[in-house]
Amino acid sequence: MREKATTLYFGPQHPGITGNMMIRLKVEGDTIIKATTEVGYLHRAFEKLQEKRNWLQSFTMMCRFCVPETDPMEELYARAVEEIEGREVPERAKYIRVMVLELARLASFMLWYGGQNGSLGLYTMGQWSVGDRNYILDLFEELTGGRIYHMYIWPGGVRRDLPKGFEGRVLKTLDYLEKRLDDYDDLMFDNAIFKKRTQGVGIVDKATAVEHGVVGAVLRGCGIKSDIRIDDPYEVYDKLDFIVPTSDGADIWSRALVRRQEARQSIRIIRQVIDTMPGGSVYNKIPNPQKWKLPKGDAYVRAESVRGEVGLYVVSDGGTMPRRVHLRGAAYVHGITLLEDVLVGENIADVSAIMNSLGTCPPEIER
Amino acid sequence: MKDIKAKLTEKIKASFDTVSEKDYNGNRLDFHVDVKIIPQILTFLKVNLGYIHLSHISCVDWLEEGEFEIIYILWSPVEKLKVFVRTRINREKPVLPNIDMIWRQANTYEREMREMFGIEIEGLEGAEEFLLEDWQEMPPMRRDFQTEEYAEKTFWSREGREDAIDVREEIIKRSREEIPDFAKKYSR
Amino acid sequence: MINDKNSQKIVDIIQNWARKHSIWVLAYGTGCGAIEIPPTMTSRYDAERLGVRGAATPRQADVLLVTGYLTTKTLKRVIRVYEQMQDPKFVIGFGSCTINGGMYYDSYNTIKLLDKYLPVDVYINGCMPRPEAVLAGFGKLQEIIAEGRANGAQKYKDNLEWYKANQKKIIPSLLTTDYNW
Amino acid sequence: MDLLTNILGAIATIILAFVVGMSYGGIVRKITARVHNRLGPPWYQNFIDAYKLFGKTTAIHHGWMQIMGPAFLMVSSVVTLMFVPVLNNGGWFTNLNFKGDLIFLLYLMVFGPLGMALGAGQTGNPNSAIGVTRGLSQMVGFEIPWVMALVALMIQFNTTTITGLMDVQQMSGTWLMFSSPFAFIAAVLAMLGMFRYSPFDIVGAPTELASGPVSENGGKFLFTMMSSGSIFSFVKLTLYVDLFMGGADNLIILLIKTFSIYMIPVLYGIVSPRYRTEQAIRFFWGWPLFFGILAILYAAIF
Repeated sequence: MREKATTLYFGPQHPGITGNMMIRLKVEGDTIIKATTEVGYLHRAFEKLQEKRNWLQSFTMMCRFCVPETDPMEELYARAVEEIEGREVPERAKYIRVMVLELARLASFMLWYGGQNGSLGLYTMGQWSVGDRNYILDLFEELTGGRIYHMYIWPGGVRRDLPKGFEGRVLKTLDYLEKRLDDYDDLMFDNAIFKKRTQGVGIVDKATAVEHGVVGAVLRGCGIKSDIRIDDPYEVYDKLDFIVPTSDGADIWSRALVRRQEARQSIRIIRQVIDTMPGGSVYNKIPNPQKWKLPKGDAYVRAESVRGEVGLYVVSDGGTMPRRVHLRGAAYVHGITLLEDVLVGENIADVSAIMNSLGTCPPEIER
Repeated sequence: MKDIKAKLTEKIKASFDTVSEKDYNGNRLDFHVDVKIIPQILTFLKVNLGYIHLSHISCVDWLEEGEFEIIYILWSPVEKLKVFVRTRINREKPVLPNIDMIWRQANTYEREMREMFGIEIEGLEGAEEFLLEDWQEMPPMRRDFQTEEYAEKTFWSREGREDAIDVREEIIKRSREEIPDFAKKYSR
Repeated sequence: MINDKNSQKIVDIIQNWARKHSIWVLAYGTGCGAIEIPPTMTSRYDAERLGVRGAATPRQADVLLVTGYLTTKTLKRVIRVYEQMQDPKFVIGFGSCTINGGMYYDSYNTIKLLDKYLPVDVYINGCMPRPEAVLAGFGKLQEIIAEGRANGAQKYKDNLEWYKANQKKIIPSLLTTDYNW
Repeated sequence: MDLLTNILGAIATIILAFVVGMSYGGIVRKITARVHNRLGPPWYQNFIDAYKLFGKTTAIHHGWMQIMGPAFLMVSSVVTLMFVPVLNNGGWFTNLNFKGDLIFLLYLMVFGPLGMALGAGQTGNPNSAIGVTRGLSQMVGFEIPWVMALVALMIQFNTTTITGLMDVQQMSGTWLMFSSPFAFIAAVLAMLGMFRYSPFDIVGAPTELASGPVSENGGKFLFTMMSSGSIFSFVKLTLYVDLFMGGADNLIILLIKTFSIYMIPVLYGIVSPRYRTEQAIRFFWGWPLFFGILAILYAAIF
């Protein structure tokens, strides 16, 4: 006799869901036969609000698009505005931007370490890595005044120069984190059960990846070498030396391996940036924000976040307010159509792990 | 980069008549096309020219001109070029062809566009509601939807908001005040 | 013979003490404030030493932590969740956007005043509140629980019609079940 | 009065099991916290939690079977406790154990989870139903090596009573974990599953099933489950100490022995992710089963 399919509501109130969204699962026994996502629980209408704010006011909304990693959004907005206006950015500001971006990436990786392992029941890792993440947030706090929302990279440069001795403290934190990353390896990648749980689960192969427009670590996890920092370099990434790791497994395990490498590459980039940072000013002054008008035009800029490519499309109609600001997060692709397709045929036990591995971030989807 | 762009323009122009292009600095090239050939030109770009990555679909409401502008942004990992395919449709009766058979993820963009701008997409599958629930007003991302009015009408706001307008004057007033002795060493 | 009133008082004091030291927070990240909850629970801030710990389902939880803005879509679920929780239950509003809408004051999809829809016991200010602020908020909640002033759930029952009317104003499809649990 | 002593002794046993089980739970939370680099709750946190849960209202339930579920659990834990000798030479904690034999105990130990399964099924929450099926399949996994270990002991020493096995250890002076090592290994591996710490916490996995069978149970239901769980863990620990570690002459030794054996699943759990259901069963039908068979062969030959 054919088993009757049950409908299982995964979320929005569920400890295993990343953020606030819902997946309606049709299950037969433990196997999922159909998954339907339902989003919109976090729709704050940012893009509408930004049309009603002036250029500097709408900048403050950018960092709130996706909380785990806020700086790429700020940087995108700053870069889009600079591209429309043709504003120059001092060289030193670009280096500082890269440093902040990579620190944010590292902080986001720490959160991912916790989430990925927490979804598989290894809570110790989350406690360690989220605890260690505080050291990076301390640096942010010293630099920008905020732990999560920095509002530091703004049009024309960065808001202020590095405090005295900041580079030394960054290097010290990096040394500590590098040691800790080895500890994480012992707990996570040397763990037979972790390997058993992740290998062969949540497969996104090359054909699916191209069909769905997959980006970021998920794409690199299936063997395609793609990174916006190399392909479409921004800021000073073309002057830095780092490698783009890839892996062939196309499952959660190989994505984890890719991310493990990337965290180390971030540390390497920050060290290089500190070594080669030029002097000079960090900020080209913008006019009075109340009267600041941008010329008519539009710009589409992209950056590589932890979850993958993030794009921002900004349109100016020549006024003091943006005509349209439209963000395209990596989760916009990964979190809906790809997730729905990947979940079919998987075990219910792996839903949370797959979501974490694909980098589903609902605030980025819904904006 | 220059000859890549020239070659691409040539190929596009050879296959489609009503296309005008605009060149930008850097790796960006815009094509203005008619809405009818959108699926054909996107398929052509994807299959024949290697623009396999659909990076973005955006919609801009030009209320004054009575038109919606739809922008498809494609990326070729080989030629490292961003191609914008832009089209304009009538704002009164907006209809757009469906392209989610070319790229699966376009489905999400289109569902959002249908909900946020009220654009009808031909043959689009997926639930009617995407981000909103029980929405009864006009599609909210249209320019003529007044979000502040709607918010005031629907939600209460905390008392005390009204005097927020006077903050600037208050700051100016206070800046003229005498600084207390204990605070002098902290002020510049 | 012990006076009934007095013995009730003593029981109340002990119970409030236990409630104060055992706060189970529902794992529901309703908004972006959820990003500061993991640091609060982990090594540096360690809320578990105060008896604060996560609960997986509404039936087991004591505290509903509304972490940030509530969209109308989420509000419907939050109300369902709140009504499923068992007495005594408390609500903490987390972040500026629950207090007065914060930066979303003119958004068409987020509510501005949480206390019109749910009885809030403690508000934590800030965008985003630091983990210290979150701990201070829990401290304040413990204080008012110990004093027996955390009576939000009672308020909700007493003014149910008012709350329901407010909720229905923005959620047309709210299920009109009776509040009986 | 023989009867009075018996009744008082039974009550004392239950209180002892409750207090020890709950404190162990608190200490485990503390130890876990220290591995996590943090301070952790006080060791008596579980008592506060239990008292608070007891004080919560239960305004709704999903039929009487849901009430019976936790009751079944509690009854099974207490009855099992009655049949396990706490100390070597009786005294206050003699209870019914002179009659108790191992085979009866084996049945008793699955009685509670089955009752719980009925209760969880009544709540109508799909998470509960899935959790219950997972729990029962996992039980099928670890019961086999566990039963094999016990059967090996019975064959080896020609007795089916716990007191008999304890007497054997007292006479010879060697613990059974040395005189029948394979049975001990099989039993310890089965114990990993029995305690439901990671990697075998698949029943109530929060990120998968939102706490599984207990999802719809709060307040007094949860209190009953929590206390019966504490009593049951004490029962299991005492049983292990009785069977393999020569029992205990007084309470202090009992505490030391039970605590040290409790640390095996706890510490293993802290550093392990969770298995999937079929992986867990495959684990139990691998090495533990092998050691169980080895134990029976060893017992049959020697």
